[in-house]
Amino acid sequence: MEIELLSFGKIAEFITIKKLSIDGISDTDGLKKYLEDKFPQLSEIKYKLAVDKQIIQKNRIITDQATVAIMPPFSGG
Amino acid sequence: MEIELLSFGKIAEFITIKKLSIDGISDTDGLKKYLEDKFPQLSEIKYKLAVDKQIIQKNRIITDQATVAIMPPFSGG
Amino acid sequence: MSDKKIKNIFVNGAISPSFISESIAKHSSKTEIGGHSIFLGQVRKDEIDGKSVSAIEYTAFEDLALEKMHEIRENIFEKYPLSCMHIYQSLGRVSAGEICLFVFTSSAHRKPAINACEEVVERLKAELPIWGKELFEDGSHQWKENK
Amino acid sequence: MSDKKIKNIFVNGAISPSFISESIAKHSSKTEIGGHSIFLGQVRKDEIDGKSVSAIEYTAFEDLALEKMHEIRENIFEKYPLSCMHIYQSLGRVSAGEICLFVFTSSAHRKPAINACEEVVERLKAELPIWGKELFEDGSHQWKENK
Repeated sequence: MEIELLSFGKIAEFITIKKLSIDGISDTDGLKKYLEDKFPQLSEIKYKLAVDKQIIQKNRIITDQATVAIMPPFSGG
Repeated sequence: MEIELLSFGKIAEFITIKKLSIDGISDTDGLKKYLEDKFPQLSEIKYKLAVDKQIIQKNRIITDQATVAIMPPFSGG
Repeated sequence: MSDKKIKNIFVNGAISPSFISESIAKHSSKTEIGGHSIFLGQVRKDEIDGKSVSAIEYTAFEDLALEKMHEIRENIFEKYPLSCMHIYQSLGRVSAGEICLFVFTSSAHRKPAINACEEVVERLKAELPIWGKELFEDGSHQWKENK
Repeated sequence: MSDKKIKNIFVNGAISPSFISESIAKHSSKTEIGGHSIFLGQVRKDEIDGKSVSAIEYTAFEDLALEKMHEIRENIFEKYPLSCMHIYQSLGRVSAGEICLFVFTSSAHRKPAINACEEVVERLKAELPIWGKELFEDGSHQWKENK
């Protein structure tokens, strides 16, 4: 399946790809493992995913053409 | 003894005198009773005295030439 | 950080928005500040028995109010790590919709500024000998009461 | 009182003191208001390992941030009897000493404005996908962390 990737803050410094073609992954837990393998720096920091603008608190299915945002801790204000 | 009177807020509408010559009164409790007799409206409202810019919480001696402020509840801000 | 001399807090009439923005702008050189908390009191056009408040006229026992404010200022600076604190209260006539009180606190992190600002507003209203006379459109009045 | 449409909160670069005073001035016709509470975030010139922060560059996941802010706004209007609430957050570069956040709440009596303002600031910092990049004078940077 194809997903669109959005990276923010310090994560955007090492995850610069905008698209991902992956097979055998169907949920956010699987995607996290995949991303942490591919980008080892990610496993060293706190981050959250948002799938189609929904912030993920627990594991969730990902469907083809989803937009997944990878977000480090917020620091607005 | 002679005391200077300062009246504020709604109290200034009915106590307009600036000086008081009184005898036989030596403390704020005595002065309050005197003022409430002389100005019956005063006994119907909440007020505080300040003697020489000290707000009075309990009875206190008044000396000649003191300045006594008669203050209704504050409503600044 | 506290000033030993007694500062004046009273201004004649309403506090203008441009005065507030100038106060804010003056803090751009204080680069240790991370948060400002501001409270503004605005005169309400309250309706009481069918009559509207058109303005409040403020009077104060000025000497005593400034001494009390000085004491509050010293307490607040002891209690919170503030960079700055500025307080302005109107005297005289302030029309409905205009600003009559401006409390402005600043600190490196937000919490002290926010907590100090709120505490100053509460103490100022409770402890400063200031009186507001609510003037109605028909020329009558009543004395404001703080809740 | 809440708006159904999603409002923008983002402004490009620093928030100017004159913008703040214009916002305040616009409320003089809302004569049911008795108190305004304002929080301003200012960029601190922090020193870290001998280097000074000269500016913060803000980025956001804008769509999600505006949706989240809309949700917070609705919650706050349900919880407090507010007349108004205005929120502005800078994106892009804001120099040390400049204003990057402006939260402005108004109510008839002071408590709702004060409590709502504080709650909005806390929730905005915790829940909105916004990131600050602290730029040092030597060209290096680090990512800001909220406490």
